[in-house]
Amino acid sequence: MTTASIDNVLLLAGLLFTIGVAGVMMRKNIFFMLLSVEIMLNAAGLAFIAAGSHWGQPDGQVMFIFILAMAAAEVSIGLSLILQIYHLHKSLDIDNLKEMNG
Amino acid sequence: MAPNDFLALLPLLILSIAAVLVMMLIVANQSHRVIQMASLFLFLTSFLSLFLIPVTLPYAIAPLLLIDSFGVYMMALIVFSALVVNIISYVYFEGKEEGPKEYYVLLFLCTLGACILAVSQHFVSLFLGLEILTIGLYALIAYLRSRQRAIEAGIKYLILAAFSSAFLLFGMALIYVQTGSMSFSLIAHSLALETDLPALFLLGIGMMMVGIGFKLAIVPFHMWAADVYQGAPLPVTAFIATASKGGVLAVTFRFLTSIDGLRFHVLSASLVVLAMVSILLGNILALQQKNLKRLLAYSSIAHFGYLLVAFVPNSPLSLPAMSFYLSAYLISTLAAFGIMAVRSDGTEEAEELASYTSLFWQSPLQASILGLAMLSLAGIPLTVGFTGKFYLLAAAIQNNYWALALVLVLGSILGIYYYLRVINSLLKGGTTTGALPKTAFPYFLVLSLVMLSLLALFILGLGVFPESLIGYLKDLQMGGTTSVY
Amino acid sequence: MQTMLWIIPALPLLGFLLLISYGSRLSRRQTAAIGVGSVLLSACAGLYAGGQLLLHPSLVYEVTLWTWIDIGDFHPAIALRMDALAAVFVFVITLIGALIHLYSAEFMEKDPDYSRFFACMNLFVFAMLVLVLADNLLLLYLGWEGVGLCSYLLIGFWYENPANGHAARKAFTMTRIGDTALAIGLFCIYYACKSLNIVDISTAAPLIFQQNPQEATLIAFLLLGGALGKSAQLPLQTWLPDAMAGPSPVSALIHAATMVTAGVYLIARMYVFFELAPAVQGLIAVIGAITLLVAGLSALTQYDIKRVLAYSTISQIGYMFLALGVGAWTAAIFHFMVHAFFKALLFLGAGAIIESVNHEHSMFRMGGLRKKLPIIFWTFMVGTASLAAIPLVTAGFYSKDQILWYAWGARHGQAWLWSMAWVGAFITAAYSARMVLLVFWGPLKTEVTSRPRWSITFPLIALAVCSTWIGFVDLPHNFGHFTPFSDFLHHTLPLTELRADPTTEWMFQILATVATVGGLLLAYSYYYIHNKRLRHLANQPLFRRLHRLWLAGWGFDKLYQTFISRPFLWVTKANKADGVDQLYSAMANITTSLNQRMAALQSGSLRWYIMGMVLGAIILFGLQLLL
Amino acid sequence: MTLIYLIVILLAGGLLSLLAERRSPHAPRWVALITTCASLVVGLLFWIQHYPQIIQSPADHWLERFQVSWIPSFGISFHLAIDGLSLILLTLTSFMGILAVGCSWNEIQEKTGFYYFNLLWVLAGVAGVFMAMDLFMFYFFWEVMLIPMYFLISLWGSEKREYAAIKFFIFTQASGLLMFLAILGLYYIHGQNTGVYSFDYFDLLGSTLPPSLAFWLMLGFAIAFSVKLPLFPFHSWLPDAHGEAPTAGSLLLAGLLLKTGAYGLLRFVIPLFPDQAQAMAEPAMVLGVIGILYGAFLAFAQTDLKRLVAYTSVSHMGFVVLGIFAFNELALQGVVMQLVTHAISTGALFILAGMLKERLHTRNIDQMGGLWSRMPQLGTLGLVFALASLGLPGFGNFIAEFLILMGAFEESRWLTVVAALGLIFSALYSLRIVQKIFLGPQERYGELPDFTVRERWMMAALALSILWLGIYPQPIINTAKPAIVQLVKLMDIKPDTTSQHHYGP
Repeated sequence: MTTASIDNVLLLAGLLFTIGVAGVMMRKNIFFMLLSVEIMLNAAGLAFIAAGSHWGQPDGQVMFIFILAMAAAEVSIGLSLILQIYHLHKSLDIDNLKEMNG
Repeated sequence: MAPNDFLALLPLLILSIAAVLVMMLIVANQSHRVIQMASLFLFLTSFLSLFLIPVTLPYAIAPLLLIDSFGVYMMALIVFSALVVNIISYVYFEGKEEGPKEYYVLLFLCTLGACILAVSQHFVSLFLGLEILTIGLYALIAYLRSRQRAIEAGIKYLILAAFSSAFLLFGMALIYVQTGSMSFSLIAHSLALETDLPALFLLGIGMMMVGIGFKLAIVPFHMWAADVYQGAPLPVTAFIATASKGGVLAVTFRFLTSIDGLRFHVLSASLVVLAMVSILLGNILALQQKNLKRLLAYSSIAHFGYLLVAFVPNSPLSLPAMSFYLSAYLISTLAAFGIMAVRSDGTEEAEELASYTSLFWQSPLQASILGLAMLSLAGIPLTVGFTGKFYLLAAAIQNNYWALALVLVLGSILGIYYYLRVINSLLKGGTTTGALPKTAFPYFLVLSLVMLSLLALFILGLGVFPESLIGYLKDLQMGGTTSVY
Repeated sequence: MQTMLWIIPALPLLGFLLLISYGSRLSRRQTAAIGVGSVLLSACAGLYAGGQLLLHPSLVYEVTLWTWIDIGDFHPAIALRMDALAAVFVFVITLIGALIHLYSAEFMEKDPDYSRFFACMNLFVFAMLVLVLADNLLLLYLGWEGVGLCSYLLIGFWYENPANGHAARKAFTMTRIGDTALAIGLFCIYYACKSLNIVDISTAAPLIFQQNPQEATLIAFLLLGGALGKSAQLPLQTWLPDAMAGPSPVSALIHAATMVTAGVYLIARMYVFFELAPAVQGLIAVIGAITLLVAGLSALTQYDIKRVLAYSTISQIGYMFLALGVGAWTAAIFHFMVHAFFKALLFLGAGAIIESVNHEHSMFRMGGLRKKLPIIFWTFMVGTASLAAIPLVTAGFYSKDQILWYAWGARHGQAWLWSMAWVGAFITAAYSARMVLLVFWGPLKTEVTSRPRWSITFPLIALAVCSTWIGFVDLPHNFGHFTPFSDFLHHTLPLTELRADPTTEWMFQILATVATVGGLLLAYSYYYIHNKRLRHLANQPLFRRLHRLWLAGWGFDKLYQTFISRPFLWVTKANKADGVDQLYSAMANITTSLNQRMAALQSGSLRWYIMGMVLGAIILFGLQLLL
Repeated sequence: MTLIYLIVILLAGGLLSLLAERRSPHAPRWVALITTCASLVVGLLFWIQHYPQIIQSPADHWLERFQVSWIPSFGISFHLAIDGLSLILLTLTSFMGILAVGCSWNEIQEKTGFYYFNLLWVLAGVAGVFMAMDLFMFYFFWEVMLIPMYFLISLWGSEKREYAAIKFFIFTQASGLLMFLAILGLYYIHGQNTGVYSFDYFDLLGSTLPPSLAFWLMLGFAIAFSVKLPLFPFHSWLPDAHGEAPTAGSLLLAGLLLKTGAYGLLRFVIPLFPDQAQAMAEPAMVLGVIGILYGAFLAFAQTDLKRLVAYTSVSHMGFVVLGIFAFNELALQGVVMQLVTHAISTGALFILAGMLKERLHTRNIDQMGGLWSRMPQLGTLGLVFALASLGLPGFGNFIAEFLILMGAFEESRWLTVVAALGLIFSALYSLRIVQKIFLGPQERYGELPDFTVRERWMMAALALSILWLGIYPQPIINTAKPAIVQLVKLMDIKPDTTSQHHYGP
C-alpha cells in the first residue's frame, strides 16, 4: 500500500478547513453553520493525525479523540440552543438574532 | 500518583470533586442557600489549598502540567475571582425564573478549566483546559434560557468560540507538524537554533493567535465581546471578563515566553500592532456607550491591549508587570460587576447607565465601590489601577518601546472620558435617599457587600502601598524545570 | 528737622485714610475740616521747609523711610528729597491745593458724595507730593501713576453719566501709554546706570553716556514720551479737553495747576539726559511750539468756557515745553508757577460762573455778568489779563516774555521757534479777550440763580493777588536784573546760556506787547463792535472749514478712533469665542464621530462578526508575511 | 516633621468634615475653617522660626526634609523637603484655603460634607505638590489635587459644569501623563547611566542625558506645567473651568493650581534640564508675551465676569513665563511676587464675582452697572482689585510685573517692549470691569445688601495683604532669595550639554 505524503494530507486538511470557513461564512441557517464548524474541527483533527503518523507518535490520534469528544459536547449544547432559538423565533435564520448591537 | 503530585494538584482536584459534590447536593435537592454555602466553602478550600502547595516549586507533572509560582499565583487569581462571582451569584439568581442550582456545577467546571490553563505546559492540556472552560461557558451564558438575549449571546459565543478553537487546533497541528512535539519546552528546544521562524510554524502561530485573540477579545477578534457581555447573566459576564480571560492570558504568556517566541521580530511586531489597535479601538468604542455592560466589554478590550504591552518587551519586568496589572484589572472589574449584580433585580439587569444616577446620595457604599472601580480602571493614582499602569509603562519604557507607551497614554486619556461619565452619573442629582433594593435576602446581600468592600479596600490599599504585592511578584518564577518526556 | 520732611505728604494721606474709612459716618463740616485742614497743614509745613531752603541755599532735605525692594544691586528706597525745584512744586501744589480745597468745601456742598470727593482730592495731593519729592525714579513712578489714578477717579466723579466714565477712561489710558514709555525708559536707565536714584544717575550719566550717546537719546526720548502723555502735548493731548467732565475744582487743581505739569517737572528733573541728547531736546521745543499753536487755535473756537481754558492750558504747557526745549529751564518752571496760579484762578472763576448761571457751560448763552457777579468778574479779569500777558502789571507778562526772549536768545533758540511763540501770544490774547467779552459784556442771556459765598470768593481773591505779584520774583534783565527765583532754582537747574546779545531784549518785549495788544484788538473788534469786514471774512468757506476743524481739536479724536480704537474693538469682538479653543473642540468632535462609525460596525449580526474575524485573520497573516 | 503635619492636618480635616455632616449640615464648614486656620498657623510658625536662617541665605537652601521609604523596589520614597520658595507657596495655600472656606460659607448648602472634603483634599494635594521631592510622589500629589477639584467643579458648578469639569480634567490629565512618561524616561536613563534606580529629585538632579532625548523629556515636563499655568496655546480649559466652578473652586484654581505649573517650571524643568531650558528660553518667552496680549484682548471682549477674570489670569501668567525664562534674579523674584500677588488679586476678583452672583444672580456684566451707589464698600474693593490687576504702583502686582519686565529687559529688549504693551491693555480691561459693574446709571436693581461682616473681613484681609506686598515686599523677596540665587547660579554656569550640573545639596 502507498502512504500519502504529509504535505498532501495537510493540503487536504487545509482544503477541508477552508470549506468549513466558507460554510460558516456563507450559510444563514444556524444548523449548517454548526455543521461547517464541525468540518473545520475535523480538518484540524485530520491534520493532527497526519502529523502524528509523520512523527510516528500516538499523540496525534490522542488529540483527535479529544477533538471528537469536545465536538460532541459542543454539538449537543449547540443543538439545545438551536431548539430554544426555534422555540423563540420559529426560524433558524441567524440574521434574526441581532437584538443586541451598538 | 506521588503524594507530592497529589498535594500539587490539590486545588484542581478539589474543584473537580466540588463539581460532583454539588451535583449530588442537587440530587438530594437541597435549597439554593445550602448549595451556595457549600460551593462557597469548596471555593474557599481550593483557594486555601493553593497555600499548601509545597514550596518546592516549580513542580512538573510531566508532560502536561507544570505547577510553578507563576501558575499558582494565576490559579489564585482565578479561584479568587470565581469565589467572588460565586458570592454575588446568590443575590443575583435568587428570584430568577431559572433554577440556579446547576449553575454552580458549571461554575466549578469553568474554574477548573481556567486553572488547568494556568498551569498547562502542553498543547493537550491547553486544549483540554480551554474546552472545559469554553463548553461550560456556552451553558452559563445561555443559562437564563427563556431570555432572548441570553440565547442570542449563547449561540453567538458558541459558534464563534468553536470557530476560533478550530483555528487554534489547526494552528497547533501545524506547529506539531513542524516541531514534532506538543510540549512547550520541547517546541522551544526545537526552535532554539532557528534564527527566524519557519513558514509552517509561523502560519501555525498565526492561527493560534486567532484562537487566543478571540478568547481574549483582542482587536480584530473582539466583536463578540459586547454582545456576549450584555446577553450573559451578570455573574457569568463577570466570570468571562475575569477568570476565563485570566486563564487564557496566563497560558498565552507561558507559551510565548517558554518558546521565547518574542525574540522573533515577526511575533513581537505583530503583538505590538495588536496591542495598539486594541487599546485605541477599545477605548474609542467605549466613549459614548450608555450600557454599562457593553462599556465594560469595550474597556476590557482596551485593558487586554494594555496587558499585551507588558508581554512585548519580554524583559524581567514583563512577568511581574503583567501579573500586577492583571490582578488590578481583576479586582476592579469584579468590584464593578459585583455592584451591578447587587443592583439588578429578578426581572432585569442594572446595566443602563441611567439607572445609576445619583446612586452616591442614595447608597454611598455601593456608589463609592463602583466609583473606585472606575477610577482604578481609569488608572487614577491612589488606586491599584494606577500602579498597574505605572508598571506597564515602566516595562515598555525600560526597553524603549516609546511608541507603545505613548499609545497606552493616549488610550488612558480616551478612557478617562467614559469612566468619568460613569462617575458623573453616580454623583449627579439630589440627595433624596431612595429605598435600597434587594432587602429580600439580607444575609447574602451583606455578605456580597462585605466582599465588595474588601475589593474596594484592595483597590485603595494596593494603590497606596503596592510594595507588598510588587515585592511578591518580583520573584515569581515560571518554567524552570524543562521536564523532557 | 530734615527727617520731618515726610510730614508734608503724610498729612494729606492721613486725611485720605480718615475720609475713606469713616467718610460715611462724618458730617459735612467734619469732612471739609479734614479735607481742607490736612492740605492746609501740609502747605504750612511746605512753606516752612521752602523758607528754610531759601535761607540756607546749600541745604537739601533728605529722608529715607525704608528700603522698598532689595534684590542684588537693585535697591530703591521709599525716600524723599526736597531741593529748590521740588520746593517750588511743593509750594504750588500745597498752597493752590489748600485754596482749591477750601473752594470745594462750598462748591461741592450739595453733592451726595462729599467725603469721596475730598478723599480723592487728598489722595491726589499726596500722590503729587510723592511725585515731586521722590528721590528715586521708581517712587516717582508711583506718584506719577497715583496722580493718574486720582485724575481718573475725579474726572469720572459723577459716575452716573457714562460720558464722564468714558472721558475718565480715555484720560487714564492715554496717559498710560506715556507711562509705559516712561517705564521702559526706567529699565534703560537702570541697566545703563545700575541705579534709579535721581541724584546718582544725574551725576553718573555724563560719564556713562560719553561712549554711547544714542543710548542717552533713547532714554531721553522715552522720558519725553512719558511727559507728553501726562502734560497733554501732541500727539497725546486729546484727553485733556474731555477731562473737563470733572468738577471745576478738579480741573483747576489737577488739569491746570499741578498734574498736567508733571511732564515739565520730569524733564526739568532729568535735564541731564536731555542735555546729553540735543536731538530730543530740539524735538521738545518743536513739539512745544506746534502744540501751543494748535491748542491756541482750538481755544479760539470753543463754546464751552471750560474747554477754552482746557485748550489754553495745553497751549500754555506748550510754552513751558518750548522753554525746556531751548534750554531755558528756569523760565519753564517760572511759567509753570505763574500759570498754575492764574489758570487755577480762571478755572475756579469759571466754575463759580457756571454754578451761578445754573450749570450753563456755553459762553454764548452767558454775557452781561459784569454787574451781576462783581467779585468773580474782577478776579476773572485779573486772571485773563495774566493769561493774555498784559504788559508790566501781570505775572503772565513776565513769565511768557522770558520764554519768548529765550526762544530767540537761548543757545538752542531759533528765529522760527520765536515767531511761532509770538503768533501764539497773539492768539492767546485773542481768545482770552473773546472769553471775557462773551461772558461779561453784552446783554444778559441767562439769569443768575445763586451767588458765591466767602469760601468761594476768598480763594479767588487770594489767587488773583498771587497771579499779579508772583510775577515780580523774576524780572527781566533790563528791568534792574532782580531774579531771586531763577537764582534759587540754579541750585538745581543749570543756567540758561545765551547766544543773542542781552541788550536786544527790550525789542522782543515790545514785539510781545504788540502781539498781545493785537490779539486783544482783534477780539474786541470782532466780538464787541462786531466789525462787518471781519464778520464777512469769517464767513468765507475756508474759515468756516477751519473753524469746524479747530472746534473739533484738529480731528485728532476722529483719527485715533478710525485707526486705533475701532480696529482694536473689531479684533476683540471677532475673537470673543477664542479661536484656539475651536481647535480643541474640533479634535473632540473627530473622536466622537470616530466612535459613532466604530459603534455602527458592532451591528450585532453574527455573520458579520465571522466575516470580521476572517478578515482580521487574513490581515494578521498578511502582516506577518510583511514583517 | 512639620512638613508631614502640613499635609496630614488637611487630609484628616477632610475626612472629619465628611463625617461631621451626619451631625449637622453646618458642622463641616466649621471643621474646614478650623483645619485651614490650623495649617496656616503651622506654616507661619515654621516661617517665623526659620526666618533668621533664611536671611543669612545659606548654601544649602533646604530648610527641612522628611523621608521614609515607600516603594523600595522602584526606588520610590515618601520624600518631602521645603525651601523658601515652597514655604511662600505653602503659606499662600493655607491662606487661600481659609478664604475658600469663607466664600463657600453660605454659597454651599447641600452635600456640604463631601464639598469640604474635596476642598481640603485639593489643598492637601497642592501642599504635597509644593513639598514633594520624589518625582513619582510629585506626580501622585499632582493627581490628588486634580480629582477633588474635578468634583468641586462638576458637582457644585453652574450650568455647563460637566463639560467644564471634564475638559479641565482631560487637559491636565493628558499633559500629566506626558510628564509621567518623561519622569519614567528620566528614571531609566539615570538608572542605566549610574546603576542607581531612583525617583528621588536630588539623585536625578545631576544626571547626564543624551541631548536629543533630554529635549523630549524636558518637553514632557514643560507641557504639563504649561497646561497648568496656562501658557498661550494650552489655555482654553481655563475660562470654562473658572467660569463654571463655584466661587471657592475658581479661587483655588486661580490662587493655587495655576501656581503649581509655575512652581514645576522653577523646581523641575530648569534644574533638571538647564541646557534644554536655555534652548527653550526664546520660544517660551515669545509664547509668554503672546499670552499676555492674547489674554488681555480676550478679557476685553468677554461679558461673563468670571470668564473675563479667567482671561486676565492667562495674561498675568504670560508674565510669569516671560520672567521664568529670563533666568535672572530680578525676573525670578518678580515671578515669585507675581505668583503671590496674582493669587490674591485675581482670587479677590473671583470672590467679588461670587458676591455679585449671590446678589444679582447673573455673571453677565452687561446686566450690571451703577452698583456703586447701592454697594459703595463692594464698589471700593472692586476698584481696588481692578487697579491691582492693572498693575498700579502701591499694589503688589506692580512690583511683580515691574521686576519681571525689568529682568526680561536684560534678556530681550524687544520682547519686553511688546510685553509692556500689556500694561496698557490691562488698563483697558480693568477699567472696563469697573465701568460696566459699578459706574454708569443704575435702574435695574432695587436695594442690594452691601458687605456682610464675614465678607468685609475677607476682603479687608486680601486688600491689606496686596497693599503690604506693594509697599514692603521685602520679606517675600528675602524668603525666596536662597532658592532663586541657586537657580541663577545654575543658569549662569551655562554648561555645555555633557557636563554635570550641581544644584541643591
